[in-house]
Amino acid sequence: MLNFRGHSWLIGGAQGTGIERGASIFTSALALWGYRVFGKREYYSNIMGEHSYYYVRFDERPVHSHIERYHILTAYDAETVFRHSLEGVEGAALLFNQAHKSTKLASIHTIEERLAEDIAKRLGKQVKDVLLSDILEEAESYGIKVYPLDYNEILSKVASKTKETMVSLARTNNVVAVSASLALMGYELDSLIEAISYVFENKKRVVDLNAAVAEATYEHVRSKGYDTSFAIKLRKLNRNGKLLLVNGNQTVALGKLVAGCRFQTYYPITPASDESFFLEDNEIIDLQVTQEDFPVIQESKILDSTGSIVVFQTEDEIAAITAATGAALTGVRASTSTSGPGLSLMVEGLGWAGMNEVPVVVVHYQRGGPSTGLPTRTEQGDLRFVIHAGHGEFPRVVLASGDIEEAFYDTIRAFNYAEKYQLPVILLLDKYIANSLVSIEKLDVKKVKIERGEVLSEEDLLKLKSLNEEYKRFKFTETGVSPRVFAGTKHAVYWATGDEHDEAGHITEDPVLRQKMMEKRMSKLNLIEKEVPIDERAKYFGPENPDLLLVSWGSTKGTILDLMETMSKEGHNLGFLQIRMVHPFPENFVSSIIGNKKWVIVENNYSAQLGGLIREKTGFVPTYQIVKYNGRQISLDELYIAVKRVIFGQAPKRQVLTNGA
Amino acid sequence: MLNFRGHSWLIGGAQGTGIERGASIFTSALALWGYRVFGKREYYSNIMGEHSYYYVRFDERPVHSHIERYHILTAYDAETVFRHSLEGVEGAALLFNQAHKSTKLASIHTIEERLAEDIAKRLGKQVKDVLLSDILEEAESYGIKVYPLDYNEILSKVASKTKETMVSLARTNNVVAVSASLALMGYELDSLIEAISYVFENKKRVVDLNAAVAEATYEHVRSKGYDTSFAIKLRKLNRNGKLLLVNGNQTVALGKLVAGCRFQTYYPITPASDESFFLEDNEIIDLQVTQEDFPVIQESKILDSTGSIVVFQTEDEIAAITAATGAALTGVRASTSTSGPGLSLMVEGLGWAGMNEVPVVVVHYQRGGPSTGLPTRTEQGDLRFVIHAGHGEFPRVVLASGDIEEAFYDTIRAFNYAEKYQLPVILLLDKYIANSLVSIEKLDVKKVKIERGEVLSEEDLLKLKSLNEEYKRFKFTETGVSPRVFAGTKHAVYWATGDEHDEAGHITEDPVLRQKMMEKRMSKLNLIEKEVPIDERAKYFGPENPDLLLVSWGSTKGTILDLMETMSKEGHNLGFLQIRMVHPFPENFVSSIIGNKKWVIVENNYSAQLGGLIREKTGFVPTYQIVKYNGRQISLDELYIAVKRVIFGQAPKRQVLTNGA
Amino acid sequence: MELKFKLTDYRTSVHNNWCPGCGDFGILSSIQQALYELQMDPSNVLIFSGIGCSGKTPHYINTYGFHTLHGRALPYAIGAKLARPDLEVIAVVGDGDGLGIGAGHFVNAGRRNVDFTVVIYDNEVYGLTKGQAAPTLKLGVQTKSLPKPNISQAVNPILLAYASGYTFIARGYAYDTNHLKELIKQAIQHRGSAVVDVLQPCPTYNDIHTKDWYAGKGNVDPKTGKEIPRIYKLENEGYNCVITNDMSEEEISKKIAQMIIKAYEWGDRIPVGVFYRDLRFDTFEERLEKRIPNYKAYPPGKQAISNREGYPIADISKIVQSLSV
Amino acid sequence: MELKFKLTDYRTSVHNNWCPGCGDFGILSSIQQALYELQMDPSNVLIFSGIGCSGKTPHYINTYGFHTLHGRALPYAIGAKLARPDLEVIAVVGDGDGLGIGAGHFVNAGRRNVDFTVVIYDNEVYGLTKGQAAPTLKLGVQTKSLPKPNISQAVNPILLAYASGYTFIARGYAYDTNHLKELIKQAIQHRGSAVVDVLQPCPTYNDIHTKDWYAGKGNVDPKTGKEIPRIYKLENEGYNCVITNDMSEEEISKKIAQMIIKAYEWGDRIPVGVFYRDLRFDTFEERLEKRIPNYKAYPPGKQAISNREGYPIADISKIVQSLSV
Ligand SMILES: Cc1ncc(C[n+]2csc(CCOP(=O)(O)OP(=O)(O)O)c2C)c(N)n1
Ligand SMILES: Cc1ncc(C[n+]2csc(CCOP(=O)(O)OP(=O)(O)O)c2C)c(N)n1
Ligand code: SF4
Ligand code: SF4
Ligand SMILES: [Mg+2]
Ligand SMILES: [Mg+2]
Repeated sequence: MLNFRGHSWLIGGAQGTGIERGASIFTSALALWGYRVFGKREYYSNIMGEHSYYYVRFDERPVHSHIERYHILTAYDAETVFRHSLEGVEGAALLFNQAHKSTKLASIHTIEERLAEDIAKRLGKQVKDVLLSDILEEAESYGIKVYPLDYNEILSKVASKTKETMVSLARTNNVVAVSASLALMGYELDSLIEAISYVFENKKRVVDLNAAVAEATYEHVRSKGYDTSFAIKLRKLNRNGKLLLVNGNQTVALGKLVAGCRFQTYYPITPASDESFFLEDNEIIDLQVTQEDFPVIQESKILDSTGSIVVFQTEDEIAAITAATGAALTGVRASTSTSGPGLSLMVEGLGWAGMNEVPVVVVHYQRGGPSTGLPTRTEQGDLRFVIHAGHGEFPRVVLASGDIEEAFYDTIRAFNYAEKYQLPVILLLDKYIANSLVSIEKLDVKKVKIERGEVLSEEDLLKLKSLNEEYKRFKFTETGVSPRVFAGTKHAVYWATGDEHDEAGHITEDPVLRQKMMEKRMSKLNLIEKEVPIDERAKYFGPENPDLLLVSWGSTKGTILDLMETMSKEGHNLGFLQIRMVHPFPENFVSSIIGNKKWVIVENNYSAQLGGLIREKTGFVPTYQIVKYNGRQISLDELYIAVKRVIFGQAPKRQVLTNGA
Repeated sequence: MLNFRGHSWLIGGAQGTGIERGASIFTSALALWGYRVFGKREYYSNIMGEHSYYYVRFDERPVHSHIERYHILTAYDAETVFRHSLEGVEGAALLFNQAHKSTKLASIHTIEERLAEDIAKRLGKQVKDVLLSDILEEAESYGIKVYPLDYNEILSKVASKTKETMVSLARTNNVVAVSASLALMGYELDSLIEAISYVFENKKRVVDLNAAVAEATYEHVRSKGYDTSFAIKLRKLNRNGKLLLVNGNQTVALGKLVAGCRFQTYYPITPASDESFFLEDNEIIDLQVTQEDFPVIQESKILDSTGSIVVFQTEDEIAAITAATGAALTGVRASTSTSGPGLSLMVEGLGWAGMNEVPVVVVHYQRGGPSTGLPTRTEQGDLRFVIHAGHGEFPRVVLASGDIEEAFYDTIRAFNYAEKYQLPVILLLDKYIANSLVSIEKLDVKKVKIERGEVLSEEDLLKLKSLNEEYKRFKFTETGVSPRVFAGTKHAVYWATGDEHDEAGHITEDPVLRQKMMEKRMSKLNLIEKEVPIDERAKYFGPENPDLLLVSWGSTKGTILDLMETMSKEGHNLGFLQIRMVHPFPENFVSSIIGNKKWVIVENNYSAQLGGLIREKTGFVPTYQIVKYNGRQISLDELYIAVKRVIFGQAPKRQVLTNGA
Repeated sequence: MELKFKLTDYRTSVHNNWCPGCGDFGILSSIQQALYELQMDPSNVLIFSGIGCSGKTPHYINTYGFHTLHGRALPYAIGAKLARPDLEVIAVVGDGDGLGIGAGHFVNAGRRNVDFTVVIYDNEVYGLTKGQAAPTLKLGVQTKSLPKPNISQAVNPILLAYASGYTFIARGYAYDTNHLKELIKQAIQHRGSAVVDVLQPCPTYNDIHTKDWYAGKGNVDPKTGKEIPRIYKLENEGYNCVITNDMSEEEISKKIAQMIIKAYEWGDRIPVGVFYRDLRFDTFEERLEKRIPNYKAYPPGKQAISNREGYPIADISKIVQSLSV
Repeated sequence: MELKFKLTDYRTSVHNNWCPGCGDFGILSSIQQALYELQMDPSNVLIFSGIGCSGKTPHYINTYGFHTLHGRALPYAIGAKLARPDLEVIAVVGDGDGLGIGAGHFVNAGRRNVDFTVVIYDNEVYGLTKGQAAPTLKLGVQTKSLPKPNISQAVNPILLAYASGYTFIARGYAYDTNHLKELIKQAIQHRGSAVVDVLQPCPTYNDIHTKDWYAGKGNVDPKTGKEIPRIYKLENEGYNCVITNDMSEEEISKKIAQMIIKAYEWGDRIPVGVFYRDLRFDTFEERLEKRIPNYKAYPPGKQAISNREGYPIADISKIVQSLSV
């Protein structure tokens, strides 16, 4: 099979027919037995009918990336078989609905012409002549084992047992597919039913129905003897405690709750808005406080109360960032989340926040661009854009999390940076992080403390007043940071304006003040370089003298780490430099790591944007580029091949990866 | 006096009291005598009352920049005297209204506190104690000659002659100021009256009144004997033909008319909108055509007709760029012009044009940022922003004109690039170019031909149809450029979408097509590098082996060229590398010029953005930086000092220039 | 009579991926039918859309089709129309698209009276992003896709169009394609800016205002015991609201008051048809023509700009002269 | 009674650079006077503005003042209000700012009924950019700053506010500060979104609707030969348009029809006063409170987020639990 740890499971079907639910049952079942999973979701910008699929890689130890070649493909529609059959490794299992055997390729309108032609070509046929059985044959010739299932028979049995109609049972095709694949691998039915209960939140009627389907499927698989014929078998692992199954939208939302974000604006957009929906679902927040924590607080209500987050759907993204900024002015930790076109609309608002030193956090999920682009596909195309977005020059922090777990901690840090340095912070993620699913052991809510920076209280202001001093929001200070006052605090007022301003916040065009204010604002970038620990800005993984250094940012991290493990078993020692704070750029550290190493830049975009940034900041030019821009994430298997080519001196300077369906 | 050719004249007064008109009379008068002029305008973001001033540098030979130290300052209000008196060179003349002698500094509310304090400090006094006479004394101690004028007496005479009231005559203070300064330099009254007629478009009543004011002023100056006491004297020069007096807003507008731009959208914003107003004033366009030019054209009306440009005021900048793009789809050359925040709002629209390969031209006048910033002041702060504006990656061209004249030709080229390469083009200018005034000999309307790129006509489409071929808007071709069809052309239809699309323009999420389309679009950047002559992309001025190489872009060009001339007389041979197309970047040429030279980057921004870009693209790091970001353009005199420090090894690596009032 | 264009000439072969039963199908075919009955040359028609399920429409119609940005269909369309006033320009917008993010353009377009047509796909939800509340969803309503009842009031498209200055305002129903087609034809033929708000059931996310509901579900006639369809036609009840130049202020006021009452009507009786037609205003293009006499005869999109040798033909010498001293 | 705050407590020492005679001065002092009479603690008041001459207002008022972006004052203001519902939030906008570039926010804010006040500086021109036509300038009018007569129709702020859902709609006149102050006070005290459209002469660019014109210039009473002021007060003519929950549909319709006639009135007689007050709707904050019971008592802007040692106090364990297998 493949050189990587673990196995790859793949399910596919039409949008709206339960692919995600199916994957959810599968991952839950595996987690229940203690397996670590990584799931990757692919779907069209469409509500119903287009092809959607889901990879799950699983292993006994943690996995951080997906593999495209499958070990088990379970398909309840014909399209999935046409699209994915030939991606299997030798010895893989392909489970399908035998009723589709004679389905014609040409009858499936959701398959792109280009793809249909390529499939036909691969089979040496014309599109009009291709049947599903043809592709099965081809798959078998690759050493893939084909398992026909009689969906009709399975569901008929359920129908007779439950009095459900066949039409309504069609909704459980996904459960048949999942159950069959689990049965094949020797997973226990009882555990599966437990997983089903979990996924359907113990709603008895639904759970019972789906359990019945699972049971019937198990019977069917057993009756055919499939369950004894497949090499890969699951076993119950010993594990302390449960596994948390989360995607990036969720870890960011959880990070916001923990960080104390209490105001979130959004305008619906894929793949950002699920974060906001999750927050809205959890708008009432449990608190853990003691009397000692708040000895003097007036709102002692806090002690027996809950907190809350207001999640506000705006009319557009301009309103989203400006409303979040308006809220932030009052001192609340405020944020907005968006993607692609949304950020393009936020540019002017970002500048106002920068000019007025307002801490506002923008979580930006990159997707395939430009323009509407590929709304549901992934890319890392916005690095330069977010660093330079906005006319004129103002400080900002741009963080790029490497994975779903890191996104949780980075979210909390984002608010800390925003408030300590009083500037907009952009947390740069992507669709891969947003929509992938990973099993993690725990989120450590005490790992990152809350740091709110300098804020003057009512009491501080009273003191000032008694000294006859006026509060100045933009006071010139040593550090460039001026103590904040939350708008609405007693004993003060202040002003803010997008125009250049004096210390009080009033408009000025005075060239001397202007220059000082520019320097005050921009100097905060130096302060960040001085104060933020380097491992929050960049991180090196690997031996001191690697055979080859990979440099990247964002969501490629998991894939690269998984690759390093595999390659080291083969005797190749890779190093990996992950840039976490892309702006301000950690140039000294990066220079010291790159030194005179041979290095490869790895990015999910066309122009190798980080490569350019590194050259701008350090002068180093990547020895090799590995890039991809077809809207699909670099997979572990294709990166393995590309890096091997580099190591063996067979790679061109630029390799463009092309995998993905 | 100073080392530079020519002299510097300065007029100041409150906004709304005729500063611009005054400067216009002055420059016209000088041009009438054959002098070459360069005028620079400074004003507040205010309608009435704040301080406004205008430098005019003039000489017998062309001048391309302003000098801050004045030879003649003519002030009809007290504020101007307080603000500018001490900027004079030795031997300079200061003309003022003697009634202001005992005006108190503290009484002038439009002077910023910071400035008032600095003035007082310079005079060794408290703000409350400073009188105008104090500053005059100080000026005299610098060797500046002070000329009191009795405005009241002058205007009283005019009043009695013309029956105008003194109140209404207050509007002619500017003419007194201008006339006095001209009288001082021995300029003839008759010529002045001719200039006045020109400026007031021969409107008899106004001309007569202003002529009377000029005459009375001349008498007054003569009566005081001032006209014999000042060293600088003007003379009538021999010149063939007239001089064209234009600002950058006008040359761009003229460029658009010549380029064939027939649709302009705008949303009012300083300093861009004057360009649109000028276009609207000239919305009906004379044509020069012959029967031979259009032998077959159906609209033969053209032969005896006029053309026109629709200038469309939109509700915002989002509508401005999208309406221009909508128009461009129909084949018309379409454009919009904006500044600062306007461009920030256009980002999403820019991406759609990039994705759909629509030729649309955006003229962007940079002003002091970030945010609302300094709406009426200059800066070069948006270089990186315009190169990277928009999520995702798409090709664009960014041009930066070096001066008012160059902007004319670049405007025409911008449309050619846009149509040949089917992409958005951004012409990057700034407030200095928009609002400065220069005398030029002529605009050569035949210098740049019109190149519309590949367009299919009705006939072409008929032919296609007869071959049973479908027209495909985004057809894959060798060059990456697909022949266009203007929407509305008979015998075709096509589609466009911001989503990734196939050749016909329909949505696709196919990874293979996606990759090909990305490559098709991005490859146009290579085509541009291949096809566009290098001198349209970067230009080197100076000897092969200069003592020092200055590298810059945009509006610093004139200043640097003027500096080279001055310095070469002093025996220092400077070289100047001007980057004209900042994207795609002319890296080979730039590398070849920089080579191993000692070089200075000169920019009107904080981060030396071009410096970073050069390092990113070529690896070269500037030996020195000269930057400025107080909202005022780098002046010839301060650049002279800064560059001398570099030459004499006395400069720090980064010099921040601070001049300007 | 032989017709030059067949109905199929307005269709494309693009795979349509709207949900089964979506009201969008009815709107699509009404537009195609209208173009067909008006025998419009597909090459003379430009259809602009924004982003949303509705935004996909142009891909299914065989005319020039532009699927633009979320909320921006109107300015794109207006730009094209002003460059080529001789072409037929239609903008189709979602309710979130046109009245939420696009509301600023919607209001400001109304003031201009450019001769084009706007069709609103009014399904009360954001379809393509999975069912959030659109600006037309009423306060407190909770469709199946919403976790909580809608927290905002609804905007009334008829009223907003009226306040914005549109000179033709109608409402249609997606499943009555015959009637809707007629409205779209009238809108296209109207000189000036026309809006057709289309009640569009979204079976996937809007389980409140469904096809059945519009058809009368739960609206039982106490006498007959039968369900009465909620939708009725204004024209069948003698309603007419055409405003002309020769009408008195008073007459106009009365008509408008009546129109507003109709605009509010909802629930058991929902009017469709033409709510408002104002014939007092010139189009934007006509106003442009007053400035540029040959604007329509020789519009921007048709002008020649260079001669045989490729040189510009604009003659700026008079302007240059006026700037020369 | 001793008042805690003096009128001067609402003034700043910032140099005011509006043109002499600008109507903005009247609006400024009406706002200050209103705050004074309501004895609002300056630290409890947040004033947001957009960009334009009007945008400079906050700098002249001694409260928290935010001079935001062109067209965006409303979302900034709403964000702040929702974070701190206990504060008084006012947004002042130019007519270009609020109804041109900001129209989308204006319309969508109306739907929410957030408890805040919007004041429109209605001078019919873009002041700060030198006199272009604002959306409130009427068709064909040519102010001295325009090269040609205005090519677009005007939007009627009263009508647009009504169509958008504002629950308090008034019009004031900049030079009648006493009356305007009262309107602003009522707007502030209204529970829900309130709009006050203020007729604001711009002596620099608008030479049509000048102070003199409003005062009656050219509007000669044929009987007396005297000029009759154009502006009159609605309340003086018994007009009242308060809508309450207990009114019948019919009653409401009548009231609204009447309101719309008043909204159109212009020329020789121009009404100012309260056009519309709708008491039927909860505020957005009240609706939020239904979801988050302690929202008003413990709003976002007042919540503690960390404990003594700086650790987060949010307890996500239940959520984590629900996601764990
Ligand atoms: C600027 C921007 N923001 C958000 C989106 C995401 N988005 C796509 S469709 C849509 C809403 C569509 O709703 P509606 O306009 O009602 O159209 P429908 O799908 O209901 O036809 C949104 C918010 C986008 N494409 N662009
Ligand atoms: C995004 C953006 N576009 C354009 C401008 C330029 N601008 C400044 S003020 C203004 C118009 C102001 O008019 P109005 O809103 O009517 O306010 P007024 O000055 O009349 O009070 C414009 C267009 C800007 N600041 N920001
Ligand atoms: S989601 Fe609704 S509007 Fe969109 S295609 Fe499906 S049914 Fe139609
Ligand atoms: S331009 Fe008009 S609105 Fe602006 S300050 Fe002057 S008078 Fe007032
Ligand atoms: Mg919708
Ligand atoms: Mg205005």
